[in-house]
Formats: sequence, C-alpha cells, structure tokens
Amino acid sequence: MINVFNSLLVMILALNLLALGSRSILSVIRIIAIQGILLGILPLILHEGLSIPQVVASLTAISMKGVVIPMVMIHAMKNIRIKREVEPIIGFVPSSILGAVITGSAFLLSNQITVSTGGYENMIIPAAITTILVGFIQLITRYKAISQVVGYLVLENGIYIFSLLLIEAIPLIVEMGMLLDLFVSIFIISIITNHINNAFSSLDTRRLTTLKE
Amino acid sequence: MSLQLIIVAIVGIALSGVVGILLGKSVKCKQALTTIIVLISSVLGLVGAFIGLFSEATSFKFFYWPTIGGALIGLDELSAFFLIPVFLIGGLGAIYGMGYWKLSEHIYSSQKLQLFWGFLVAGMGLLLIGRHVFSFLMGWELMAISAFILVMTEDEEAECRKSGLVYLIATHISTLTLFGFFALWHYATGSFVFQPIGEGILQPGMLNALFFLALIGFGLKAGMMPLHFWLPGAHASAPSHVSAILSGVMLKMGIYGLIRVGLLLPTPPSLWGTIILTVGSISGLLGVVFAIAQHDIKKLLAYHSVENIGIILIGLGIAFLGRTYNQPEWVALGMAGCLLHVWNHSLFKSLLFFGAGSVLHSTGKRNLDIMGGLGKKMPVTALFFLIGAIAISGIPPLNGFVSELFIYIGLIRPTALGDPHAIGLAMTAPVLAMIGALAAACFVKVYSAVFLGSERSEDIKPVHESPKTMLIPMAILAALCVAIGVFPQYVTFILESIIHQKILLNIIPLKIYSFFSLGFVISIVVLYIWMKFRPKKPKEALTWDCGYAKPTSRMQYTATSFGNGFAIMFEWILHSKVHKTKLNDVMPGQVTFESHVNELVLDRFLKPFFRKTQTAFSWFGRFQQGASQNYILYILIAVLFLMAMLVPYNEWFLPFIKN
Amino acid sequence: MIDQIIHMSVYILMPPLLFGIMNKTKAYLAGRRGAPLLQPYYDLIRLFKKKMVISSTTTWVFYAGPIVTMLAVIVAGLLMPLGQSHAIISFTGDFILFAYLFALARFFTTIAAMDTGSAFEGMGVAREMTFSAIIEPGLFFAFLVFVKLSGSMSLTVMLQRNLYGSINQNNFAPLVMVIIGLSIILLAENSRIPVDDPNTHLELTMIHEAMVLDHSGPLLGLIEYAANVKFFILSSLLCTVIVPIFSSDGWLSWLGFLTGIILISFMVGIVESIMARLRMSRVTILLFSAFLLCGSAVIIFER
Amino acid sequence: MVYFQVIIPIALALVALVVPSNRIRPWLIPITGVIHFCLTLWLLFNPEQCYVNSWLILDPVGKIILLNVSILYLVCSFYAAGYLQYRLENKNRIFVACFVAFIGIFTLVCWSYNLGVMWISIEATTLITAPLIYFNKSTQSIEATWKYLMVGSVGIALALLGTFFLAYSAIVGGTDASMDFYYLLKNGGTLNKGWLQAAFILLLIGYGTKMGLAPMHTWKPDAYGEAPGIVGAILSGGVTSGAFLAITRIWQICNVAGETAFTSKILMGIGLFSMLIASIFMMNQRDFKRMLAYSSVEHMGILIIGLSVGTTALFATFFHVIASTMTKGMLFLSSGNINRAYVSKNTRQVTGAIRRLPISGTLFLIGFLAITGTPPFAPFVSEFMILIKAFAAGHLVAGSLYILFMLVIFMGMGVTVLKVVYGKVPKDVVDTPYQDGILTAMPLVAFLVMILVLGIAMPASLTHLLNEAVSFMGKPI
Repeated sequence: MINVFNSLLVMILALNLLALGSRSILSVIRIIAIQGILLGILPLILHEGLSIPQVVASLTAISMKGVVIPMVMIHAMKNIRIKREVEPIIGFVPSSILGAVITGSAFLLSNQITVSTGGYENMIIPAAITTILVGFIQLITRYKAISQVVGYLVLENGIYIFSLLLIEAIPLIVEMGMLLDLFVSIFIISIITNHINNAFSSLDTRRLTTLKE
Repeated sequence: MSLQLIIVAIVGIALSGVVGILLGKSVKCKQALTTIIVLISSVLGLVGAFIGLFSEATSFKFFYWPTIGGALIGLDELSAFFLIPVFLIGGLGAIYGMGYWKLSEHIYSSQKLQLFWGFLVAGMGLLLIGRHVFSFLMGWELMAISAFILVMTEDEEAECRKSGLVYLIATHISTLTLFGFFALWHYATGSFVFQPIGEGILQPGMLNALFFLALIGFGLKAGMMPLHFWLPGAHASAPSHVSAILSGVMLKMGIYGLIRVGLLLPTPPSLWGTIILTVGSISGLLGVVFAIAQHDIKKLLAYHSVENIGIILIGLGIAFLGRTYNQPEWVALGMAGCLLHVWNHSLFKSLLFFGAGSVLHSTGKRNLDIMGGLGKKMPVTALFFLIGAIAISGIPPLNGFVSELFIYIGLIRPTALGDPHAIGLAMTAPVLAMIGALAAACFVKVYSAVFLGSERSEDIKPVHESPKTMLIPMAILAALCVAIGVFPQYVTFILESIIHQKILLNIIPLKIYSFFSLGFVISIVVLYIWMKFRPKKPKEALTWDCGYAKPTSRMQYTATSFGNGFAIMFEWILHSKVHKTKLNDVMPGQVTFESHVNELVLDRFLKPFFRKTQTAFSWFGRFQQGASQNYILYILIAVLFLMAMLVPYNEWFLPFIKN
Repeated sequence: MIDQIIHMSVYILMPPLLFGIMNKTKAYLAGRRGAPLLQPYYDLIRLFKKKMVISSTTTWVFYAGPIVTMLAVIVAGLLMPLGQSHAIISFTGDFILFAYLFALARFFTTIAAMDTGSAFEGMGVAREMTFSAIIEPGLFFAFLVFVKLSGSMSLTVMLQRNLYGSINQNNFAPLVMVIIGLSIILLAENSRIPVDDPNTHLELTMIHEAMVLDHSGPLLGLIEYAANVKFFILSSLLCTVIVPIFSSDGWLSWLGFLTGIILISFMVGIVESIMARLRMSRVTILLFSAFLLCGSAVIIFER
Repeated sequence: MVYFQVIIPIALALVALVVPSNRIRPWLIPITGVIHFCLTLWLLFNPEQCYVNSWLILDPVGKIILLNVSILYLVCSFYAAGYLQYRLENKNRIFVACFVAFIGIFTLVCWSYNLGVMWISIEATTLITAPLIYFNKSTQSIEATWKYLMVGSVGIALALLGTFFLAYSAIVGGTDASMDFYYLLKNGGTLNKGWLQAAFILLLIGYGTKMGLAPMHTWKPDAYGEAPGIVGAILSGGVTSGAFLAITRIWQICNVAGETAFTSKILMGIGLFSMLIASIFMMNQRDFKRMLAYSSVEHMGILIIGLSVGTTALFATFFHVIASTMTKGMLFLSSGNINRAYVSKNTRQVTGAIRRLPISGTLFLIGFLAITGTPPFAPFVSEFMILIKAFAAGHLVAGSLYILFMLVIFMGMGVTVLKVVYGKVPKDVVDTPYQDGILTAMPLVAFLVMILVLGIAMPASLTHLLNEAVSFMGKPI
C-alpha cells in the first residue's frame, strides 16, 4: 500500500515541476486540477479501514480541488480576452530547475528532522515542503494575476499534504471549513481578477503598482 | 490645609476656560467671568503656597490609578516656592489677556486661548505637587501640550507653524527622555514614588545615567544651551502674555525638575556640578550675545530667557559642588541665588513680555529698527518696561541685582576662604560680570530703540496707550521688582526656610544694602523734582544736529547699528548674514542693507541633519514599490530566516567538518 | 567721627581739583599757561546757575539720566576707602555693588543720551556699551586678585590690607599686571586719551562727550561732577593699591593718599599730552589686553 | 449564547442582501452593533455562560478581545450609518452585508478553543473584509484589495501549516495529535521542541501577516489608504486584535512548554523591527491615511514587544490592545471625515482641517497626541507601562530602542499631522458638501471620552478583567 502512496506522491511532485515548466495558463490549471484529484485520493489509501467522514472529506476535497476550483478559474479565464501566456519573471527552465533543486534539498533536509515512528512521514514531510515552496516560486515569479492564484493553490495543496499526517486529529467540520474557505477565497480572488481585467484590460500585476512609497 | 487650597485652585483654573465654553456664543461677559474664576483660584493658590512655604512637607494618596501605589501628590517648601510664580503670572496674565486678546477682536481663538491658558497653569501646578511618576508626567504633558496649542494660536502664519512644530518635537524629546529617566528610576529603585536614594545604594554608572537623562530632559524644557533651539521661535510667535508665562514660568519647571532630581539623588560627583556650571555660563553668555543680534523684540526677550536660565544654572552648579565638597555655605548661597533668580526672572521677564505685548498691540510691529519715540505716546508702558529692563540687567536697586549678588558671593567666597576647589567658581564670576554688562547694553538698545528718540518709520502710527487691563498687571509686577530689590531681607527668610540654613543674612548684611538702596531711590526722586521744577524754565529746541540742514528721524542710530560693535566682537559665533546693495558710483541711488543671524543649533545643525535623515529614509522606499510578488517574497524570507534559527548547526554540520 | 568728616569733605570737594591739575599739566606740556587750577569749580558753579536748553524729542528720561548717574557714582564712592581711612559703608561683597553702581550710572547716561534721538549720541552710547562689556569682567578679575590676597570680600579690607607685607616673588608679577590693567581701566572708564578724547570737537570721534552733547546747564553740571567723582574714585582705588603707606597715623596716611592721587592725575595729564587717541578697533584690543592681564593674574594666583 | 452572537449578525447580513433601499439598509449596522454589544455585556455578567463545549469557550483573554471589538463595532456602526448616507451614489448592499456579517464571524474567533476553528474564522474575517476595502470601486481600491487578498491569504496559509505543525508536534511528542487549545495547553510539556518552535514561527508569521507586523505589513498601507476610514478602523482595531489573540494562544502554549526564552527573543526582534519599519516609512509620509497604517504597524510592534517581555507586561499589553484600538478608531474615523471634506488624502492639498472641520480636525490632532503616548490619554499608560516593564525585565537596550523609535515616529507623524490640521483652508475645499454631522462626529467624541476615562481613572471592573486575563495567561496548567 505504502508503495502506491509513495508513487502517488512522486507523481504529485512531478506535476509540481510540470506546472513550473508549462507555458500556457490553461494547461497549468489542468495540471493543478489533476494534482488536486490525486491529493483527494491519498487519504483513502493512507487508511485501510474506511470511515464515512474520511470518505466524505476526501470526496469533497477531490470535487473542490479537482473540479470546482479549476472550473471557477477557467471560467474566469473564459470571459477574459487575454493572451494565455504565463509570463514568468525568471524563465521556465530555470524555475523548473529551481523546483528540482528544492525537491532534492527538501528530501535531504527531512532526513535530519526527527520524525515519529510511522513510515509515511519520511515521504510526506518532504513532499509537503517541496509543494509549498513550489507554490511560493509560482507566487513570486509570475506576473499574471491568475497564475499567482495558481501558485496559491499549489501552496494550499502542500499544506493539505502535510495535513495527511494528522488525519484523525482534524475533525470533519474543520476540514470542511478549510475547504470552504479555500473555495471562497479562490472565488473572491477570481472576482477581483475579473475587476482587474475590466479596470486595466489586462491581468498583468505590473499594472498594479500605483500604490507605493 | 495648604495642599487642599492648592488643589482647589488648580481645579478651578483648569475649569475656568470650560465655563466660558459652556456659556455659549450669546454671553458677552464670559471672558471676564473666566478671568475672574482664574483670579479667585490663583489667589487661593497663592495663599495655599505661602502657607506651604512655612509649614512642613505634606503628602497623601490621591485618586485611584492602575497598578501603582504610594503618595501621588504632596507639597513641600520647594513646590510651594515654585507654585507662587505659577499662580501669580497665571492670574496676572489672565487679566492682561482680557485686554490683549479681546474676545470681540479674536472670536475664533480667544476662547481656545483661555481654555488652554487654564490647562497650562493647572498642568504646571499638578507637576509641582506631583510626588509620583504618573501625576508628574500628567502635569508635565498637560503643560507641554497646552503650551503647544497656545503657541499655535496664530497658525495662519507659516512662521508660527514652523516654530510650533519645532516646539512640539522638542518637548516630546524631553518627555521621552523623562520616560527613559523614570523607567530607569523604576528599574533602579523599584518604585514610582519620588523618594531620595540613600548613599551607596546604586552604582556610579547608574547614577550618572539618571543624572544625564534628567539633565537632557529637564534642560530641554528649561532651554539651556545647546538645547534651547526651540525657545526663540516658540516664544516669539506666541501671543505676548503666553510668551510671558512660557518664558517666565514654564522654563522654570525644567529648573524645578533638576533641583528635585538633585534632592532625590545621593551626593553628586564633582562632574555634575562642573557640567551644570559650564552649561550655565555658556547659556548665559551665548544667550545674551544672540539676544543682542536680534531685531525682533520678542525673539530678543526669548534669548534673554536663555541667558537668565544660564545664571540660574550657575547658582545651581554652585549648590551641586557645595554638596560634593560638603560645604553647606556654598549650597546655601548657590540655592539662594538660583531660587531667588527663578522668582525674579519670572517677575521681570513677564513684565518685559507684557511691555513688548503692549507695543505689539498698539503698533502691530515686532521689528526694533522701525520703532522709536513710543515713550511719549505710551509713557506708562515705557516706565514699566524701563523698570523691567533695569531689573533684568541685574542693576541695583532692583531685584535682579539681589539674586546675582548671592550668586557672585557664592562664586567668590570660596576664593576668599582659600578653598582648594575655588578656581572654577572664581573664574565664573567675570563671565557673570560680562553677561551683566552685555545684558545692560542689550536693554539700553531695546529701550532706546523702542521708546526713545522718534519714530524711525511712518507705518507705526497711530499709537495708543494700552488699556488698564494690560497696565495693571505690569504695574503689579514692576512694584514687586522694586520691592524685592529694595527690601531683599524679607525674601531671604523664605529662601532660608527652603534651604534650611539661617546663614544668608550673616554672610551678607542685606539690611545695610536695603537701607542704602532705599535712601538712593528717595534721593533720586527728590533731586528729580528739584531739577524738574526749578524756577528757570528750560527752553525747547531741536536736538543738536551738528549743523546738518535737514535732519530726519531715519538718521537716528538704529538697533542694528547699535549692536554692530558686538556683532563684530562675537562674529566667530554669530555668523551674521548681511545682504546689501553694492555702492558702485559716486551718487548711489536707493541702497538697502539687511542683516540677520541664524539660530545657532536649529538652523546650523538640526535642520540639515533632519533633512539628511529624511533623504536617507526615503531611500528605503524602493523596498515597497507595489509589486505583490516582492511582498510575498518578504514573507518567504522572514519564514526561512526564522527557520534558519532552528537549525542545530553543530550536530548537523560538525560531522562533515570533523572528517 | 572727625575722620568721617574729613573723609567726606575730601571726597565731595576734591574731585574737580584733579581735573584742574590734569588740565594744568597738559597746558604746561603744551607750553601754555592754561586755566587756573580751580577752573573746574567755577565751571560747575556757572553751569548750575545756567538755564537749560532741552531737545523737543526728549522725555523725563533725559532729566533722570544725569541725576541717577551722579547719585550712583557718589554712592559707589561711599564704598571706596581713601588711603587708610575706612569707607563710609562696607560689607561683604560691596565691591560687587560698587561695580554694578557704575553699571547703573552707565545705563542712565546712555539712555538719557539715546533720548535725544541724535545719531552722534547713539554712536557714543554704542561705543561706551561695547567697551564696558570688556571693562567690567576685567575689573572683576582685578578684584578677584585682591580677594585672594586679602581673604576678604569688602573693599576696605581688600584694598587696605598691607599688600606689600605679603608680597613675594610669586605674587609680585601678578600684582604688577593687575596694576597695569587697573590703570588702563581707569583711563577707559573716565574716557581719557588714548581711549577717548575729552576735549575734541569732532563728535564722530568721541564717546563720553558725544553722549552728553545735548545736556546743558545743571544737568551738564551733574554729569561733569559725576565724571570728576568717578575719576577720583578710580584713581583712589589705584592709589590705595600702589602707594606704600606704612604709617597707621591718620595725618600721614592722608598726606600719602593725597600726594598719590595728585601724582596719578599728573601721570594721566602727561599721558594725555604725549599720546594720541587710538583707533576704535585698536581701543578694543587695548581693553582686551587689560582684561587678559587681570585674568592671567587671577589664574597665576589661584593655581 | 455564542450561537446567537454568531447567527444574528449573519442572519441580518442576509436581510441586508434583500433590503432594497440604499438609504434604509445602512441602519442594519447600528442594530447589529447594539444587539451584539448587549449580548457581550450579558456574557460579562453571566460568566457561567462562557463555556459551551470543549470547542467554544470564552476565556478571560477572549473576553477582553470580544469586549474591545464589540465596543469598537458599536461606535463605528453608528458612524457607518452616517457615512453611508454621504455615499449613496454607489451601492452599499455588499458593503452592509459584509460589515454586518463581520462581527458575527469575529465573535467566533474570540470563542473558538479549537485552533482549526480559530484559523477558519480568522480566514473568514479576511475574506469578509475584502469587499469592504473594495467599496470605493476605484482602480486603486482594486489594487489594494488584490494585495490584501494575496498577501493575507499566503500568510494565513502559513498559519494553517503552523497549526498542523503544532498538532504534529504532539504526535512526535508521544501524545495523540489534536488542535484543541486546552488539550495542547495541558500536554504542553510533552510537545516536541523542534516542531513546536517551527509551529510558533509559522503561526507568528501567519497571524503576524494579519496583524501587520513588519516585514509582512506590506498590504497594510495600501488597504488602509484606499479603504473608507470606517473600514480602516474595523481592520486596525478588530481583525488585528483577533490575530493578536491567536498569537497569544500559541505564546501561551510555548510558555507552558518552557519555550519562553526562545519566543521572547523572536517576538522582541519582530516587534522592534516593526517599530523600525514604521518609523522609517512615517518619516516623510505625505498621505495621512498611509501614515495611520504605519502607525498601526508600530502599535502591533508594541503589542508584540509587550508579549515578549512576558507575564509582567501582560496587563499593560492587553490594556494597550484596548487603548490603541479606541485611539486608532478615533484617528481613522476623523481621517475619513477629513478625506471626505477635502477629497484628497495628501498633505499638499489638505491643510487647515481644524478650521474646515472643527470637530474632526481637533480630534485628529488629539488622536495623534494620544497615540504617541501623551498623558492623560490611555495609550500613555499602556506604552509607558510596557516600557517600564521592559526595563524592569532587563531589556535595557530594547527599551532604549523603543524610546528612540517612538521619538522618530512622533517626528514623522507630527510633521504630517500638523500640516493637515493647521494652516489656511484651500479655497476650493470650502464648499465641498461634507460637514461634521451628529452621526459622523459623535462617535469620535465617544472614543475621546473612552480614552480619557481609561487614561485618567480606569474602571475597577476593567482592571479586574485584565488581571483575570493576566493570571490566566500566566498560570501553568
């Protein structure tokens, strides 16, 4: 079982790098959607005895991260007539190399960190850290507003990966609430993105620098 | 009893302005009503203070305060002594204000002025009876802030706004320094209450830190050089009776603070006294030098406050050294001079500002070079101003001389007794003499430029004598100046009750002095009458003009030309800026000459420094240029930085280093 | 009692005589016969008889000036011992009062002068005040030396204590410096050559005379008399310091004192006839040198 | 009871969505404010109601924050009603709904004893306040909202990660994972040090972003600058104190786990850094609303410093939460009025406010004096006490820096404020429509009265409340 789990995680990490590397925003969003779905599956593998709350939780996660949120974003993209380039500050190749480096170092680092007996941890923790940092990379090195949102999603995914460590500690309501918050925030952000497009006729955050010292 | 009276007085004065506001627009007499409330309460306060001068110290708890204990307010001779000028000038200034800042003439500001006048006086009263950090700071800030509002009365003038800002910043620096002082005090003594520290409890380093914090904090408020930079501007741009109370009374709160701290701290090292003495001499000398260079009558008076603070500090320095070398006589003489000069200065400086105020009120001008001949148009003001001028120059038989006499004797007596430490004190005496001479020169200049001769410019007519409400306070102050000058021995009792030594009269036989000065005054009057009313009536004529055909009033010696000699003598510190048109041909047409002197500290050091700081800070703006990516990057950096603190470097990397 | 009477009469009557002596000396050195010795007295009497001419710009200050000046100078003189005869009044710190009474006199002379609104008087006042700012501290330095020597703070004791008894090689030099300083101060305070020219007729160059241009009649008389008394006081100060009087016998001491003071006025007369007036800027330097002489004397003593 | 406190505002928010009239709708806000305040008072007088279940407990600390925000909200609500009457030109449906719902969600922040729930509700406050910032619908306000959302969401995400770390530290420590605050407090000793410290850092950064501690403060000047003054008041008084509450929670856990030295080091660093940044950017600040934002950064720094000094300074710190909230409210509301009257927030155009708007101008000046620690106003007591305690705890250098920064900030702020308040009124703003009305001026006066009363004679009941909180924070469980 653990092998399946680990291979899924590896796929997720690969998707990270793919997302860093890919050129068109739509494809990035699709990649993130797939990543979301995989994330949703993980808890089901993690525990043999399936309990109703967990099933509910992971189903919601799959639907949210995999379907609803990407739909929202794509919809936001749909009625915005802009060129679908990602426009990174640093190029695709360097950023994907950076991602790879981060991944490696995260794994190195995680060997140093004390972990409790279990087995999943030594895979989960580096994966989580990696995904979070990849999210940061996308947040920091992308000009397009929408791709920053993508970065935020990746960040959230990383945190979700970490939350697998304490699956029984998180009550269902809390998990639901978190997903709801995520959804609402993405929703509002997309609305704002819309407004940005209407106001500036572009999603380039370089336009959003009038407020400064 | 006395304390209760004073509390009543403080509350009354604080509320006086509120009453006026509550009365609303319709009531006409509310200014008078407010003034009457102030008067009644200040009379109560004076009574209380005089009782307090001769009764032993009282202190008791006051209203509830979070997380503190001990006595909040109290009264001892020192506080009572300083309370007297507060209430005196507070009352007289209120009367003066009625005439000077009429409600009918300044509808917008006169209410505000009276309100904050009350707050100012109340604040000073509170800080004087405060025996606890909080009540003290409360009074202190109430005073400082209401003073700021009062300075800002005429805020349409950019000049006024500038000086108000400088004042506000200066006073806040002193407040924060006091925060530091009291925090350190609490750290050292573990208490918020003003209780003397015993000998040898604290380390010398801690004591020095405390002393220097106090010196800066209180020195800023007292306006000692080089911390006087806020003073000339603020005192010049405030309404005159406000300037009077600011430099007559408020500066003394700094002195009070220094004296109080001196009483709280154990025996000082000789360093402290020496520093106070030096600072005092510098303030005195430079204060008067800069005063001579001024053209603006109120700026000039303000610089004279710096000078007098210097004289007061010299007295205080003697007292500090006296404590260091365990010489009760020095302490007695020094404190006597210091305290008496505090009173005297508050009397004659307020008198002079009132006088300048009447001149301003009738001419609307502050520039000395265009005035002249007002002595004939406003004789009463002229007389009072002359008395103030003689007094501030420390010339007998007026009060300024008495306090300076104490200080002189304090400075010179050690030499007479052959004390080993006398040299420093002795060398200060001629400095004081020089200060006196310069002050006299400066006031000859002011008095003659304003009141003597004839108008130097047409646009200061018409001139009228000030109303009674402005003259009466001046009369009272002038009378007090003469009284203290002629009968100093009665004041001496008060001083002795504060310094707890009955030696002043044994050292200086003031009775003889008083007798002779009285005789002197009388003989002046007699001789004057004889001269004035001798049978041969004098013949009127023009001033002797050396046969020049058409003498005009603009040929008179102006204040500037008067001060020129000094300006040359002290050019090394004054750096006066002169703008004049070149005389190129034989028959030059219109020529102009204009000279002014920049403020020593403010214009030459602080302002450039402030600008540099601003530019340096604006450099950091580049880190906040509106790119959300960067902002997120900052967050990441913060996380990584803090996380890096967790890394146990030794156990991770030492292995690699080892092998 | 008898001493007091002599003291007062000498003090009140003698001053004008010194001016007579000075003028006589100058006249002889200039090869003239000169006015009689008692001429100053006649002048005073004449002035007091005269009628006044008052400038129309003046106020009461113009009257008060000469009066206060004269009274102040006279009271100052009461603090000054003449030779071995004690001062009329003397108490601790009276020399401070002494100096400040001169300041008072100066104050009123100057404002009375400014009252006329004349440019020349203004000049005179400005110069007078400027120089006084240097003279006063110099005077205090000189007094400090005597305080240190005598250990007392009242003029009588300070000056009369037999200085030469206590003189030795390390306080001789300072004493000489102080005496030089004092003599410069004497010349400056009484506005004699080389500081000021008492009998020039070019207003621009004068100090004291310029200040009293507009005074006439009794007022001028008061001023003149005050000037005489001032000269008398300061020279008696110098005299008491310089002239060696060992005898405690009243008559001898008086004799010594009078000869001394007359000699001083001779000297001044001689100085006036052999020297020219200095430029104003030079005057400042001269006064500063006096100031520095006295100051360094104090330092040498106090170390 | 808590349910009422949460549900009623949300219900009223739904009502607001359906009410048609732009003119009537704003009056829902005062209604909410009054109801909520009454409920809060009722809670204070019936302490037995403060325990619902292991998730929802109102402990003394929560009480203070709740009371604080409830009062702030009450006063602001009346102002909001008045303010919206001046802004009828643009629709206030969303604004009112969010404004009303905000207090309900915030109540949950104070009640929640489960760190997960707390995180959810704080995130929710972020989201609910975003439309408020966007109210002016200008391009600048869009930009401000965007930055507020992005920076805020990233920060809050880190806070979530921190929460997980905390729970995980329990697992590593040997007990079973939980997000229950009380549980973690009980087993504080057993938590794993490394993970706990990491959790502390992440939570500090995360909630610090919402508090606006430097260097996570960057959204603050933009948001406060572009949002209406009323929103600034709510943000700087409400949201920040909620985040501060969260930080006190984690501080308490670390305290029990014996990590006090570590936390106090980091907190002192961040607090001083915030003050430094504030003083740098306030120095020549022409925009008085951005200036207020930086001043808020400064005061967050002061709170954090107070927390780092530790138990002795907690009283002053909690008092400072209240004092600064009230003063900030006064400043933001008055700045809003001035902004409205001058149609500018740049000191080049805005001068002589004290003549143009006697009440707002005066109170703006007083607010400046109060916030910079001038007696007799409340912030003086708190700031001075924090300083005293810092010295007493031996932080001599930190204390001196604190004074220095306060001085620089005073200079910077003073220059700007004096420009705004004094001087001549420009010709073109004399006849702008806005004048101080009852609803827009009285709230300021109410704040003034509060900070005066708190500064001169603090009511014993409040002292009691604060002491309770201090003892609760201090006592080891």
